[in-house]
Amino acid sequence: MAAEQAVNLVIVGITLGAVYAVMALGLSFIYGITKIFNYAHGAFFTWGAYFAWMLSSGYLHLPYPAVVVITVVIMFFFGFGYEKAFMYPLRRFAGWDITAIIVTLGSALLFDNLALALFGTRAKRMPYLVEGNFVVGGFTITRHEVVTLIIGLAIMVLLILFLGKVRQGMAMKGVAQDQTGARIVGIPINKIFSYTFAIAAALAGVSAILLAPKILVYPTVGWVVFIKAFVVMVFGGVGSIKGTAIAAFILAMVEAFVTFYLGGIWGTPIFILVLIIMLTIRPKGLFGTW
Amino acid sequence: MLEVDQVNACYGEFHVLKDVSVRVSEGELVVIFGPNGHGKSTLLKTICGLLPSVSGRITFDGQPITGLSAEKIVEMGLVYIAEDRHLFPGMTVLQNLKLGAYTPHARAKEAENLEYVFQLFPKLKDRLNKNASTLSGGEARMLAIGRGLMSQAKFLAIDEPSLGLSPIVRRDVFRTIKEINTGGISILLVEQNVARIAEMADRTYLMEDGRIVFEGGKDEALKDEHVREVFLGI
Amino acid sequence: MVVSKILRKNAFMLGALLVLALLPIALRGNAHVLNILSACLIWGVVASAWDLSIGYASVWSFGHIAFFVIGGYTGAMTVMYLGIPPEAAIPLGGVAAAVIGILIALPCLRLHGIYIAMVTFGVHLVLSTFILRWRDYTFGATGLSGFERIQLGQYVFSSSVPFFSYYVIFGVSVLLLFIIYRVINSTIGLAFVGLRDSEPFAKSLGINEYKYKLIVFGISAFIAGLMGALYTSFYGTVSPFMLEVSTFLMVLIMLMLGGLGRFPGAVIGAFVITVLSEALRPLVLWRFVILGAIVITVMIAMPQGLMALPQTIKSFARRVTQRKQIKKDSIKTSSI
Amino acid sequence: MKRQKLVKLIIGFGLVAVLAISIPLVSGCTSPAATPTPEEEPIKVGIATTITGALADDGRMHVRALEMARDRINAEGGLLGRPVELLTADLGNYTPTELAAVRDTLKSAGVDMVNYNWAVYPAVTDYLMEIDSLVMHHGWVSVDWQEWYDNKDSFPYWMTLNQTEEGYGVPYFQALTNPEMVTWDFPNKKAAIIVCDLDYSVVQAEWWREEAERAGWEIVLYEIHPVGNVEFGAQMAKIRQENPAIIFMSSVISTEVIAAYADFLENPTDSLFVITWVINKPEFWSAFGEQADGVLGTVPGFFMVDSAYTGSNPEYQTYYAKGRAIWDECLERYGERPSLQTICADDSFWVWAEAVERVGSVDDYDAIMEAMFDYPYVGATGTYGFDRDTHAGSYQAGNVPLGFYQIQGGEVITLAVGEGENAGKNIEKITDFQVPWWLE
Repeated sequence: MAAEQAVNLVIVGITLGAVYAVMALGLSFIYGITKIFNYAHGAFFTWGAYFAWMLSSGYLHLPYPAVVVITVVIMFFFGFGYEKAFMYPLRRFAGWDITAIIVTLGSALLFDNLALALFGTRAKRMPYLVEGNFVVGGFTITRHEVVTLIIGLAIMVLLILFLGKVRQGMAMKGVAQDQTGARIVGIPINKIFSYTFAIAAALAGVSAILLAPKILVYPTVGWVVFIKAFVVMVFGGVGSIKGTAIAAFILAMVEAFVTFYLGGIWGTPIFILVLIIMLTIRPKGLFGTW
Repeated sequence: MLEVDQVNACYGEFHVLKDVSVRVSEGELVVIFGPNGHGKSTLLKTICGLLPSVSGRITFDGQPITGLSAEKIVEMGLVYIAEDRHLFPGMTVLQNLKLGAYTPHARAKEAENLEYVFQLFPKLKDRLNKNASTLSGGEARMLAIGRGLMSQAKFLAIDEPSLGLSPIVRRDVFRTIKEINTGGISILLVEQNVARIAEMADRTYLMEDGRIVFEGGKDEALKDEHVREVFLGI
Repeated sequence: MVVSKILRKNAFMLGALLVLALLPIALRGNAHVLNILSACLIWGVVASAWDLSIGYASVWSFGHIAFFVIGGYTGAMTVMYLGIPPEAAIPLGGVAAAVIGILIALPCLRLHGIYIAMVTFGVHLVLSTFILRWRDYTFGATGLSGFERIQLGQYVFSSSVPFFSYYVIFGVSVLLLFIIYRVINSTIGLAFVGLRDSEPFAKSLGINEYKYKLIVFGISAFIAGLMGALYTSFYGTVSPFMLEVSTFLMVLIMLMLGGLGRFPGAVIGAFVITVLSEALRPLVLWRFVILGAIVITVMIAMPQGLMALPQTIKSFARRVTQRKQIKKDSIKTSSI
Repeated sequence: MKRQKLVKLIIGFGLVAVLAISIPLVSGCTSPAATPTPEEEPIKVGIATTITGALADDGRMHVRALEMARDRINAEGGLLGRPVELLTADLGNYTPTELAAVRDTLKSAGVDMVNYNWAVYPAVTDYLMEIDSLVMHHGWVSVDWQEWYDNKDSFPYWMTLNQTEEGYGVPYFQALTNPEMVTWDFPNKKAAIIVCDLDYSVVQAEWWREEAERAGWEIVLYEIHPVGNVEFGAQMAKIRQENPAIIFMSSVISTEVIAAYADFLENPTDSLFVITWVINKPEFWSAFGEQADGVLGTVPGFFMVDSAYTGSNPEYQTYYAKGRAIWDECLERYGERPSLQTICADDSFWVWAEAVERVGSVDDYDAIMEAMFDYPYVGATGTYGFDRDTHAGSYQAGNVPLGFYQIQGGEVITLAVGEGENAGKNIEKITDFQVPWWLE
């Protein structure tokens, strides 16, 4: 019996970890490459969830694969447009990175409340990606959790390949490491910035699709995930995919086990305590690079 | 090949470049001297599109490039090699070189250019998979120049290549620059160190307080009294 | 001579102070408006204290709303359980916040930027757990209320006695803003700015980074905590609702809208945001949508914040005239 | 140099002046423009409720009740011949600034009565008392009421419809294990309790738990989670391991209950899923549709939503007729079923309106209250006889019936109604219990 309990908890931890990691990677991407701390990332998640909801159980009732694809595409353009509309105009001035922070704060306020005004406070439910369970030995694992894990890991692998092998990805890494250097070799910074936001928003959309069936869709849902993603990003070290993934799994496991043994109320405090201990040992997170 | 005509530029609220006109013909190696902080680097950055100019005209290969973005200018073959190098510290030497060939134009000739860079700097070939941050000053300088060449450069704008290098390394660097130039790439070089480079230059300019105060052909600079006074203390 | 010089040098601030001092009389004690003004002042001081940390010392603390709430709870609880007179409880709130601030600064000493933000935000996240768990004393989510208020003769310090209370808040705010102003212009302030602008250089001058980090945490947490206690006493209630993201977001927006490191920008930001958010109240659900849109628009139009407005205009004008001058000159020279 | 300072000065003065001018303009929005003649001067009813924030749905349900009541009374010629006017003030997220704004706007508008739902936040009580007009509070949360009770000497004009919170954990457990109501053989005597960290929910859970333990049940999980928590993976892991016969979720926040139930549905155990207050909220059933079938819940007050009352109790028939009328009107007018909030708000309005009619004045608060004490009011949720000490229409599940519900076919069906101290033991059965679909 104890084994089943442990396995269940590990599964909870791993699936949550995969989602946090995807979300944190987006945040880390934006911060690492553009040096903007994007407060609106929670709002990206919220809107990704609302788009998915509108396409699925809300209005259009499309088949799920279509929902996933369309949501990701919408979020990609959402992020792209967001950068073009709100971040790009700021960049004519020196010290724009600080201004950008307040614009992201303002847009978090705007987008959260837009969702509230349009859809109300009432929480919306999203169907699971796939219904049903696998029964392996004595353990029951839901299909949704398996899919979540696969998608999460696939995204991480794809990102590592993208940044390491693909020219555009390497260019992004280049911008992260030295913006002037990137301009010297002819990397179009403005485009890279836009695509960075676009990819990050698409990642937020993916994590919304994966997590929303569990934690619902409501106007402030993004903040719950945003704060966790923030902790994960810092814990793993900004810019390190490996670090983010490990941090996400560690923290999600800690949370699952603490909630189980000590109660849900201690989840956050222990989460933070682990982070502080970690940062005292390694001030730049597990694998901070950028 | 490059014509800078009456260019003015400001750094914040400081008026740095004042009616600067510079000309580089095809295949030439032109050197701009001048004391530190008198606008030489600003001129190169303005030419390469990293800083906007306030007025004036810059043409490259017969096409106006004033106000174009840095990436378009690189695409045309005008490549800037910065004084503080701006390498990608977290990437390997090879990755740095590959990113040098970012523009579509350069990508087509990537293998060819890589070959050329290794031929010029055989040392880089040994360090291919080392992180750029681990290179010594001279190696980093070589990598910066090599990365510039990877951009399929027709024209290099090099900012103080000798800065912070030991005399021996410095000589190596200068020799390589000359070699590149003889290979058919025009070069505009900014330097404080007159004595050595002036011998190699086809033409020289002297810049003081944001203005061009002297222009001369091969070997003329070292004979000019004002230049000698300023730089050699004679 | 000296007096007139001081007057001239601080004309803006003195003028603003005079108007703020006379407003209640002009408004004939309109309770609603006076309470809004009091809220403006309180948030103005909190935002300024926060600015001391973020704007001047460039220590990205995200714990200031937590310090504010800690001050509030300390103030209320010392009055309720220890029987301390409410006047004394208010500075005690500041002391408690400063102690927590310095404690949390310790693990932050070796950290930078966003890592400090996370650790300090940790305090914010954990605080509500402690308040809820310590139910016997804090009454959990219900919050505390009904504790003794400051009383001066027949006047009670409370939002239901707006005229008197406004002047109390005005006095405390002016005093604290003056202290912040002095800190900014003291050697401590200069050290902050030095560390912000060029850490290696500041270190070479013998400025001890750790020491100043502790000082900045201490001072700004003290002021935030004190204002928290004052706020709690003024409104007669404190609860974990204050720790919701919305408060954090609004105060951070006030601070940044005014302009980072541009005293008294944060105060102006607090006035603008508080008044705007009251003015937009009739819009109900669309209120914060519009507020967010205004913030974005203002920042895109004036990226340096409200406080830099005169400067932005001036430098813009200067750049234009400079450009014109350059163009004129080059035409002249080229025609020669 | 001098000119610059002057410019600064002018900008400074200008800025502050603009602010100073804009504030009165803002507050001007709420004050009426013209003064009508005394006989047709409207009676102002203030509504203190949550229009925005996490509890906005409750606020909407609250305001709807009063809008319907206002239109009904105005169509009949008004109250004492004067039209009734509503003034809604938003409690939002209960920040002190918002509370002060509610108080200041309602006070300056000179409302004759303040209608207030509930906040689990006693500070609201403090602020409403300062308005100095009669407060009609429709209850269920003892902290709000307790705050008034502790200060009753300084402010007597507070009336609470229901003060029943502590009563309903015990009868709820009793009803669940009452074979007359729940016709299902419990596979074990284990219960898991998930509690939201709000006093209101914690108190209920404590009473429920005590009663369960008294009846020899084993509590395999007693988990208090932070307010607003939406991740229940770890709790469900434990539940899946223990497989208890009852999962009791004590939370007033619909989002939490929906999230927990959604997680439960992913891999249901052999348990009854039992909730409290949220069962009456359209938020809950609209999120699940048919999937919500089988969930059990309870709400104090006679609240027949989807099922008709077919019993013999004549009092209940009166309640039902009244409740049904509001229900139909709400559905027709707003296209949505009411929640208990709506029905109770309606009752709290008419208690007051009836007393005002009896007295013939809106501002003689003492007389109005005397009228309430003297004449019990028969409403849609029960009969309210106000107590002179507690000022409560029903006290600790006393005279107001308690309803036990199950969602069947996507509708909230009343299984049984009970009353008094043995509300859970001595019940009147209304509808048959259905074994939830996941147990079949």
